Amino acid sequence: MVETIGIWIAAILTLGIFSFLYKDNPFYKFCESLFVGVSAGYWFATTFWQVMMPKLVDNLAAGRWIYIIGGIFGILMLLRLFPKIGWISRWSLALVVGTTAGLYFTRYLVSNGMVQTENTIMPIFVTGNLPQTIGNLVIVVGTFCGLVYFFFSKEHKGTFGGFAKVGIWFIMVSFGASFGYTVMSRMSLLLGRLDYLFGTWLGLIK
Amino acid sequence: MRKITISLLTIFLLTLFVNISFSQEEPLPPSEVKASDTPNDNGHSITVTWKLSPDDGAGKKNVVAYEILRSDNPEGEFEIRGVAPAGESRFDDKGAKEKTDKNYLPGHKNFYYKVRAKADKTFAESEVSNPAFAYGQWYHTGKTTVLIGVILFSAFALYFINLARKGKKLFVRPLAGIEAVDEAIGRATEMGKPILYIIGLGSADMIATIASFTILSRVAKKTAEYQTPILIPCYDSVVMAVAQETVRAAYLEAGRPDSYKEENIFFVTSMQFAYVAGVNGIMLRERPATNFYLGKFYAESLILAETGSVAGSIQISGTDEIAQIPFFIAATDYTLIGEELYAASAYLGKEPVLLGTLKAQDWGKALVIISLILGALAASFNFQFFLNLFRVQL
Amino acid sequence: MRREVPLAITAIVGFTLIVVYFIPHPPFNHFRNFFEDLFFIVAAFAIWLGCLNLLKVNADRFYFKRKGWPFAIVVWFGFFLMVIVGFWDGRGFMNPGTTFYYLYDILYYPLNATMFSILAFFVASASYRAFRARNKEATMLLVAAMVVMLGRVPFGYYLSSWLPEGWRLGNITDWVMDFPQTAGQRAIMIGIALGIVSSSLRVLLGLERTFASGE
Amino acid sequence: MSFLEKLLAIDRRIIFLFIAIAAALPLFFTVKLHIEVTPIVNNVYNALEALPPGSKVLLSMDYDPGSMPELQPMAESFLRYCFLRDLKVIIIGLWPNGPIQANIALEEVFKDEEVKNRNPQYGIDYVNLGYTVGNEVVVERMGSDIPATFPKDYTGNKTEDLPLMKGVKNYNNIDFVYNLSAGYPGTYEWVIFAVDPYKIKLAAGNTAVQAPLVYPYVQSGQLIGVLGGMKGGAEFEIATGKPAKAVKYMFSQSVTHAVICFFILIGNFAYFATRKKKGS
Repeated sequence: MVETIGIWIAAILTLGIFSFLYKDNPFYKFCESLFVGVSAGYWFATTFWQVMMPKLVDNLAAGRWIYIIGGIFGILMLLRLFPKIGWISRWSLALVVGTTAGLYFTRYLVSNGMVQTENTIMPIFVTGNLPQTIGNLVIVVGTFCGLVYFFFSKEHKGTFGGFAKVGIWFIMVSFGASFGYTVMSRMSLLLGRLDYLFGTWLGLIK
Repeated sequence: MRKITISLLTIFLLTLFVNISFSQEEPLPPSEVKASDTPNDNGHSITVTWKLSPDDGAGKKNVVAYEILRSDNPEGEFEIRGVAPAGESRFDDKGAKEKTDKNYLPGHKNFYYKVRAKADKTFAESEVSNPAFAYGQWYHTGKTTVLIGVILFSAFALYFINLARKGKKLFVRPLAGIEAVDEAIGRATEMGKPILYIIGLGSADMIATIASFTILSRVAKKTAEYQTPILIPCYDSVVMAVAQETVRAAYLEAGRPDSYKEENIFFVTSMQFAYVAGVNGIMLRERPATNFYLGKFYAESLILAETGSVAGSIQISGTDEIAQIPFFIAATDYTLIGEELYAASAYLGKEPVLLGTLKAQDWGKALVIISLILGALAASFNFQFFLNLFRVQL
Repeated sequence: MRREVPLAITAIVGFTLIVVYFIPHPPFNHFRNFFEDLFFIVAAFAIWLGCLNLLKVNADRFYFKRKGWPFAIVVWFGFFLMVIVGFWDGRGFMNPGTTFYYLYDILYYPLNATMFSILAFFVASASYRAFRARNKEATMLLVAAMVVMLGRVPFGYYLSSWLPEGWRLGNITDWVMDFPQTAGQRAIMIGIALGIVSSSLRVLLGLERTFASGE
Repeated sequence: MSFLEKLLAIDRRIIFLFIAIAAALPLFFTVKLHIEVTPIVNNVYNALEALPPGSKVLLSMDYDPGSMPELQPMAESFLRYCFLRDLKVIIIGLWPNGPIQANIALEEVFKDEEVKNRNPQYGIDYVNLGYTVGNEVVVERMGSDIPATFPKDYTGNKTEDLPLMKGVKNYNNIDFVYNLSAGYPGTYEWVIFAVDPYKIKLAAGNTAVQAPLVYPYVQSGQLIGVLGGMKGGAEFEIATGKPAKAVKYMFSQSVTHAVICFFILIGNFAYFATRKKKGS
């Protein structure tokens, strides 16, 4: 019984969101607002039980008082809600920003910069292996020309412009692949919902 | 204890799966067992190396694994620290750094190692190794390449920021999307229709949003000169406030503070699809001649671009959200791809810090490009020494 | 106080984390662990800040009777429903069979999933009405997109089964993904990485205009 | 107004209806399709096959119901595979929805007869450490101390007291990491903050939106392989010999792709044909 009611509620909310496709309407607005509220509530409760309790409350209860610093910084963060003293929240924000900036600085340089460069360096001619030769060539040339395209200190003219042109082709192929994959993703999501409506709710699909 | 159970289990399974001749003969032991501190760590690990048993993969071919044993006394009792599969000749005996941990491995204390070659049911033990102790390093030698990269990049950035601050003109190539701005505004004036500028869904502190403000300032100045209305529906109230400030300043600069209309820069809602519905309504009612989509965009990108395209507007877009760029390219007339958006804002804004770091990024790319050319040559002609320069060892 | 303290905190934390990357020796790793633990707690409060801010905005909307004010009640209702049930269910609130789990299943789950599924419709209509081969680049993009779309589903196999093995749509898609796509993607990746590195550097040196000025 | 112009000016709600039918109709038919396992998915399967029973596998659930049709089948097929192979699974979530999605997947997997016979036990065969806030910093922190990053599991048991977590201190004690990711934080963060600094073995299942972005990591060896979208999930199901949900949807998926391609072609044809006429 409870389960059936649940399925009906879920199905009606699904239809409510779909109604946006016909036009924007109050029923859709209701569903969207409900989602915003429910997801914020979900985050709030989850953060309480799975972060605040084990990381702050339990540590303090166990006598590790140093964690009070985290609590203080956290409460400073909440002061943002009050415009007059909101500036203090920048102290906590500084901690967050500093941590990510410090980590990103080396890590992105290594993983997405240097390691990528290292792995693009490969023999262009692999004797006796034509597909490999072509593959390597494509990767080296593609990466090279793509980077030339994103080089802003020189106008795209002459040979340099030619490289940039080839670069943009590679970039377009990447975007094309991205496009195709995104379409694939969106369609999958629709299938999931339709399966719910026709299968779980109406029971038309086994 | 658990580690040992797993080790034993592994050995058991290896004996099951590895195709070996099940002789009961003892294999020859591994030789030249050496222990030394594991480099580049915090000082709680010792590396053991050995020469493979002659029966590993050759000879009697009956070695299935090596067990590594440790003791703090060469004559004392040795305990198993781990297992390495046959064919391996190195093992890192990693201990814990907390004294309370069962697996604690103290630094600066001598340990001795033995390596056992395991056959099906028997084993052969090597000689005891030299003593070795673990200690922490003050510098991770494997990361020298990274350190050089960090220093080079920072040096470039500081140098160019300094140069820009001194007033030196730094060249940034013209971008098609920005070149088209004047033409697009001219067209709107001719048609007597407004311009729609959308800053996206980002908050005011995102790089893409900031870049969008810089471009907005330029666009607003032009619209002030041409006396064309500019509409800016906003998703975020802080973004709205900054946008109002930006446009007001631009109108003042153009000498037309009187024609600035604050009500044209307004807040719609901060719910993704409700916002889209609102903006679509504006597009269909006002039929703007030109739409700008510059900033942070998510899934709504293609809905906006589609409506604008059907309404027949010229569209100029730009975002650093990679997954959305393809839709912008397919549905709008000009697109600033990722970094081009930042470059455009540095170019228009003339802010020394932004220009300086953009230049540093360019030089970083130049370094990568040069490495690629030299590296490809070195790899093709097999200059190992040269190749090692590019290797990032972590 | 308003400017200097945040800049100092950013610099101290940030540079410590960079130093630890190169120096494995204690005590730097202890500092890193401590800063990261603080980060978690502050980040949790930041999530709460977001939630409370949402409540505040909607309270204002209701109070001042702004456009769509009745929906503010819906937001509040949804929020407190989940929070109260979540607290009531206690630490095991995510276990199958709890009220929280049930509400997640009938509210959060369908709403979130449907919200993103409607994009399929917009993709379809945009492909018909807006995606044009308006220039050489866009043409390449669309051709690549169609190859990938067909090559990545079983349909592509049947469409090209007359071709010799190894040259079918699926194989072509694999090749496109593994080589030209990877190359283009890598160029973008390296460019963005350098962008992130330079913005991190600006933050650490206190040169990031917006952060220093607060908002 | 010519026919082509009329065709172009069609109300988009008609297109909506069209795609809805194209997606829904095939769902009613069961068609056995030929699904090839691509090398990039095969890499993942082979790497998993190489793990000896009893290995500890970390499953990071980094998505929400918004991408559930793509990633939930991957979670289910992976968990089923692990239970049947006797791989020990440690579940975490970098997204707050991850742990509860894991519970939903587990409920589904336990319905399988073979899994029922194995009777996996909480705490011994699998644990769910829940969610913790902090995105990439969580990944980074786990490199030095997993129990400190997740002091309690999702129901409040002390992590160190769980039998499966005995002796698990950091990535050194984890044999394999499998990441199901729908964006940030996800596979990118796992590569940058765990693979490079801590040398873990990583494979991933991604939403199709994200999959192309991680291909450079596969070429460079930072990532063993990736399951891209529902098709990747279907290939993995075929590879493990247990066709399930993702395979079931493949027919519909094929039809919708064909329809979209058709839309792009006809839209462009009509557009350029009418434009040429106007030009002349």
